[in-house]
Amino acid sequence: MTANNSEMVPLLGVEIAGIRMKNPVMTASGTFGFGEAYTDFFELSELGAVVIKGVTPEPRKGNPPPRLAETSAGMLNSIGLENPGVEKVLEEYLPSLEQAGTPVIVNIAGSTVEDYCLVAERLSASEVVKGLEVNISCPNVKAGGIAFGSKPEMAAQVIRAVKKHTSLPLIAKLSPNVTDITEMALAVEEAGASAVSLINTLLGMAIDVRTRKPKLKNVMGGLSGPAVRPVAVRMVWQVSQVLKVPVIGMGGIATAEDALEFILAGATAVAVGTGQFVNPRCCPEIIAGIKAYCEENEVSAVAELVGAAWKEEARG
Amino acid sequence: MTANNSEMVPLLGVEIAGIRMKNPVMTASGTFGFGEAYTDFFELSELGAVVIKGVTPEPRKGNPPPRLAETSAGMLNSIGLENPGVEKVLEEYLPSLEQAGTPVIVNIAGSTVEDYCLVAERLSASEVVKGLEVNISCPNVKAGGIAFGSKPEMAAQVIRAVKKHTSLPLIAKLSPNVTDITEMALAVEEAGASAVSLINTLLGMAIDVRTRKPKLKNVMGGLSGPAVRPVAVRMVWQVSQVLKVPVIGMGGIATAEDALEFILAGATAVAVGTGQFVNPRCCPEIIAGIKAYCEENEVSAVAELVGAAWKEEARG
Amino acid sequence: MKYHVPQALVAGHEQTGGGLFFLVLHAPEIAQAAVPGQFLHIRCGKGDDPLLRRPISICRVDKGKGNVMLWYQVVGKGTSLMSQVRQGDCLDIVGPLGRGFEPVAAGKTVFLVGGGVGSAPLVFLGNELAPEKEVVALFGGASEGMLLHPCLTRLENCEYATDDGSFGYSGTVIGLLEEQMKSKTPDMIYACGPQGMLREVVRIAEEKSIPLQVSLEARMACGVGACLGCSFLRSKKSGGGWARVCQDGPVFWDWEVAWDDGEQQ
Amino acid sequence: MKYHVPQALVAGHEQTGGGLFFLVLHAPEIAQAAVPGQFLHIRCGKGDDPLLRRPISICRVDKGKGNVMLWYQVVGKGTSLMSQVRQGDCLDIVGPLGRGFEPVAAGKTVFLVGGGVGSAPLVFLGNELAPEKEVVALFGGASEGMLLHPCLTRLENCEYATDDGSFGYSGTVIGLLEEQMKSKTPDMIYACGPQGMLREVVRIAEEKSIPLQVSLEARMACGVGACLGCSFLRSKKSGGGWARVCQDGPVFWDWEVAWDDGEQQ
Ligand SMILES: Cc1cc2nc3c(=O)[nH]c(=O)nc-3n(C[C@H](O)[C@H](O)[C@H](O)COP(=O)(O)OP(=O)(O)OC[C@H]3O[C@@H](n4cnc5c(N)ncnc54)[C@H](O)[C@@H]3O)c2cc1C
Ligand SMILES: Cc1cc2nc3c(=O)[nH]c(=O)nc-3n(C[C@H](O)[C@H](O)[C@H](O)COP(=O)(O)OP(=O)(O)OC[C@H]3O[C@@H](n4cnc5c(N)ncnc54)[C@H](O)[C@@H]3O)c2cc1C
Ligand SMILES: Cc1cc2nc3c(=O)[nH]c(=O)nc-3n(C[C@H](O)[C@H](O)[C@H](O)COP(=O)(O)O)c2cc1C
Ligand SMILES: Cc1cc2nc3c(=O)[nH]c(=O)nc-3n(C[C@H](O)[C@H](O)[C@H](O)COP(=O)(O)O)c2cc1C
Ligand code: FES
Ligand code: FES
Repeated sequence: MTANNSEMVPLLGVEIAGIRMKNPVMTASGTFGFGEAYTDFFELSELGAVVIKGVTPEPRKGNPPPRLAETSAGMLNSIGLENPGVEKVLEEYLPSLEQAGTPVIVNIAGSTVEDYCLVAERLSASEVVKGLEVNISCPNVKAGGIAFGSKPEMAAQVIRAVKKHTSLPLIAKLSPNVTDITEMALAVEEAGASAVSLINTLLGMAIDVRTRKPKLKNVMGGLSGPAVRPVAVRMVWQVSQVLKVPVIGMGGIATAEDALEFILAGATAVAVGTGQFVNPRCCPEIIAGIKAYCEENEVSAVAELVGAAWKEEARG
Repeated sequence: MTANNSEMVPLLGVEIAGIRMKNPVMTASGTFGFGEAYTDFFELSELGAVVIKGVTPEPRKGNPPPRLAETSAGMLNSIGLENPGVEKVLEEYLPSLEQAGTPVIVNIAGSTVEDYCLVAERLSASEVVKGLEVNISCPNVKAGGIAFGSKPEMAAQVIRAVKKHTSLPLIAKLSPNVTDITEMALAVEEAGASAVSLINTLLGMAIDVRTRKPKLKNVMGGLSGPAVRPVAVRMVWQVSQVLKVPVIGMGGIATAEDALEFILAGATAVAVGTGQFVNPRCCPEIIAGIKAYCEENEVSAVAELVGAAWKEEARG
Repeated sequence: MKYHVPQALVAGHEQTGGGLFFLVLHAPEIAQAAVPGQFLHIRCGKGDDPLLRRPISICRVDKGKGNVMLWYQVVGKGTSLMSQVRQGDCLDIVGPLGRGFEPVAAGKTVFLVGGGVGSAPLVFLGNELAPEKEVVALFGGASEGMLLHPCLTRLENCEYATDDGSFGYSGTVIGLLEEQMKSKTPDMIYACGPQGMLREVVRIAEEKSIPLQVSLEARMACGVGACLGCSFLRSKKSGGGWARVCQDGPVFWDWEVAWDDGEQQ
Repeated sequence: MKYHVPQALVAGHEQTGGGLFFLVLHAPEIAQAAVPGQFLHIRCGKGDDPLLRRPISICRVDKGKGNVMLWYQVVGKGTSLMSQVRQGDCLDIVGPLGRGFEPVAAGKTVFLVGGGVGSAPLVFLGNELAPEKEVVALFGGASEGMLLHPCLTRLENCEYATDDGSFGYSGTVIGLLEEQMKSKTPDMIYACGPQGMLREVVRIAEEKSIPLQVSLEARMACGVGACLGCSFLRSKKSGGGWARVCQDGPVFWDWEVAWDDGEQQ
């Protein structure tokens, strides 16, 4: 049922860290390549923003195969930040994104604080890049990632250092593998992050009972997909109530209903990762579904829905 | 293919905290009532052990409904330790378990250290009880549970205190909602736990986009079922390599293959929770499946499989 | 005795109206053991999603043929998958579960008040009571297509109400009940349907001091009393505390339920 | 161009032997665009489990009817669900994906060496090459029931090998290949099948300096080059580093693959 007595078109636009997005749907880093993989299925310009694969100073080979295992309603990956390095990304990939028609956000990673700073500084030279998502939560690299992501002081230290090397807005991408996610979020906000992304993958593993070996060559990997959604929604709910900066929600989003669940829990924008693998038209379908929901429920702007579930809860 | 040149019958028995079990399959606390619910489907005596619902000093009403929500390959519960209190359990439920033909383990809980001690002391009076599983990880009670489960010192404190009030073996049931599960496990081992149970539920939530309210009246709840299995296997893998005491593995076990995954990861025994709801004959089928696996692979005792995956890994 | 039948043959499956299906399962032990008000717990998919079984009331049994019949509505993932099984397929079921309706102690006339698919368990009950009692079935639905045809209910004395007036009494089944009560006062009422409807029936039964049993619904995990997930609050009169819909119910006396407690949803 | 066809009609589905199925899907755009060696990415279930699509090579196309044909083996959850779809049902598919076989530059004689269901993509290739080349198909299987019948391959010149000798050459397809090579040396070999078999073909092709292309397999998530999950190591000769089976392959020249790297599984 559309509101048939009005011609209202809901406003889907949101703003994250000063980045204007025409709708709240972005891609999750590492699941969309450098923006080229899904162009046969929809236009990049339909997206709220595009977030590309994690970039490090030098090229990284990543982990040996097998790098994937399927689990119940989820998947494990141990890609290990394979990427061609920041210089090649600047030369080869970013120019082609100039005409994307949507803000480009680059996910950055490293093994040391210096790595992060270096990548951030180099990327700031590009006109194309509108924001940096600082991945302090990759479960698949031994040094760096996971340690930065599990200690509030270290997370804050990365954000503070990177901030000195760029004027681009910083989005801190947090790991869910912590006792208290709000503590982590408050630490990076305090350190100057303009937004937080929640959640990166849960640390998991699977064993092949036939071979008696881990299914991933790297033993452990990151769990993503619908299986993790309840954990992600919970963290967005917790964090969005204590932060002043906006939250980007992700983890198992595959439908408009899933996306709305995150928005109602407090996410200003959402990102789609594993869902994209299952349905290559996942993002445009979610955008259309959010619009339809707003129309049906006479919501004039999607921004009104952000955190509506806990705002309601607080009212009693 | 059964090894047709031998008449070998694999030994399924294991020992946990001095408790002899005829096979490694037990029930997960809170998913099997007080042992009465599934008697039409199989005999309790078929089980390695039966673990009954969490018991507190006084009767507890639990949380208001709705207490359940289904998620992708998982479920959220917010039962909140509803139970009739230790006295009634002693009078009404334990006597009928005397003839169970399998060791009875009681899960104990409380809001204060004294609560745990009191329940432990009272239960020690029963001949029927062979061990106590100390639930320091319930996500569904505000005081107690979760705090004890997320700080190593507090977890250790509970175990140490309870140990003074009982000579029954103590199994510490740990929460997965922590940054470093090995730290928690080492703390309770050091404090005197004879085994650890891994994992209790992951803290999660779900929102109904129609009503814009959390699906659980209690807002957050515990995520269980196949969705969490990769996280549970990972924790069993990590913990079993650093502890001297045995690990009981649980989290999403529904088939013999799942159970074997945990055993290969380092669990000496396994427990079945949510899987039981889906298939009421889950436990006996798992036991039969483990036996068949041993026969097919000429494994003479299931104990040989415990941690085989990391032992192999260590060999190279 | 509860049975797990991992491969119950689908002996028949037909659509009775928009989104409503009548399903015939071959499960002789369950058909033998079932009493009206009990339900089956059904695994709708093959993988881990949807994970949990779905409770569906038994609508009729044919003990001779060993068949159990269900009438259900497609409302989500599980029931939608269920609607896709075909004659000759199998379904994994557990049952019969729960406490059924209690027989009428005294009196001759019984009213069955069913809203939507809530009529399903009352059909079974009506068929059992019919030889001895005067059974008046009052079934309501949104429109004609949402009602279960007499050739499937096998009930002789059945009045229908539709919200849109497309069949029978024009209005809700509560309107129909009030209408009928003008001419006849039953000795007992059995009701099943949406919460709002049940509350109305409770009000009417209380006014006239007619004994009433209702069949309740709740989200379930185990369906056998093990998980305490399906609890609702008992009335003070019945001792307070929680009751499990799956094991202590789904059928309760109206006075057992704390209808107006704030903690109840 | 890649297409997402959420509702491709199942125009035919038959079992060709133990656990093997031949599936005909109506998807005109894909049938038009596909080249031999490419694959479809198929959603096997309806819920979130199994979650990921399954890659299956295109075995034949009928551009006129707009049909794409697959030959697949039931090995687990996904393929088992797939085997249950019936004519008239729909499947959610994406395709055609990947880099197909490259045409033979020179020479007349082409050998296709297929092990088990690995024969599937070679059937498509053989049909495309047949008008111009002399195509000799060598397909192996465990027993007669595991082979694809000529009435489905539509290949004229096809030799079979079975491990149990129940049909054709008694032994592996490698044995059959060596046998055939005694009388004839192909100008090009295309191979698909288990890793062990492929290594043998590589050895033979290298010995005789015959150009060889192989179709590889890997667990996939995206199937379109986005996730870097299906990587394998390139040979030093081809520049080293990782290649993606889904996008850079599944077809590679034998010399592009680092067959013996320790990091490769
Ligand atoms: C004892 C009992 C007997 C029942 N008998 C019948 C019957 O005879 N015929 C019939 O059509 N239905 C019956 N139901 C309701 C039926 O169980 C639900 O419609 C079904 O579980 C929905 O599953 P789904 O996957 O299709 O929907 P979901 O996708 O799980 O949910 C869709 C919507 O239905 C609601 N819902 C889901 N499960 C339940 C539930 N167990 N109770 C109440 N609401 C629910 C959800 O909150 C949601 O709004 C009965 C329920 C109970 C508890
Ligand atoms: C490019 C490509 C083309 C293929 N073409 C065909 C074909 O034409 N016919 C056919 O029958 N099969 C083909 N396969 C293999 C097919 O994809 C797998 O058999 C299928 O994905 C198994 O899914 P499942 O859910 O049934 O098994 P699962 O339950 O997922 O696994 C069962 C077993 O199969 C293995 N397996 C699963 N997926 C793959 C995979 N993608 N590659 C290798 N092993 C796997 C698992 O490790 C496990 O041992 C192809 C694979 C690729 C990569
Ligand atoms: C294959 C794969 C690769 C990923 N690579 C990255 C990455 O490079 N940087 C990053 O911050 N997150 C990465 N992620 C995490 C996702 O961006 C996302 O946070 C996570 O997968 C949860 O969302 P989902 O359930 O929608 O996939 C990766 C996830 C997957 C599945
Ligand atoms: C409904 C329900 C109630 C539970 N109650 C308890 C409890 O009382 N004490 C406890 O230690 N764990 C409790 N648990 C956790 C389980 O024992 C188990 O650790 C968890 O569910 C993971 O296993 P599973 O995925 O097999 O269910 C409960 C779980 C469920 C689903
Ligand atoms: S559903 Fe488990 S107690 Fe009722
Ligand atoms: S499967 Fe994703 S890159 Fe190949």
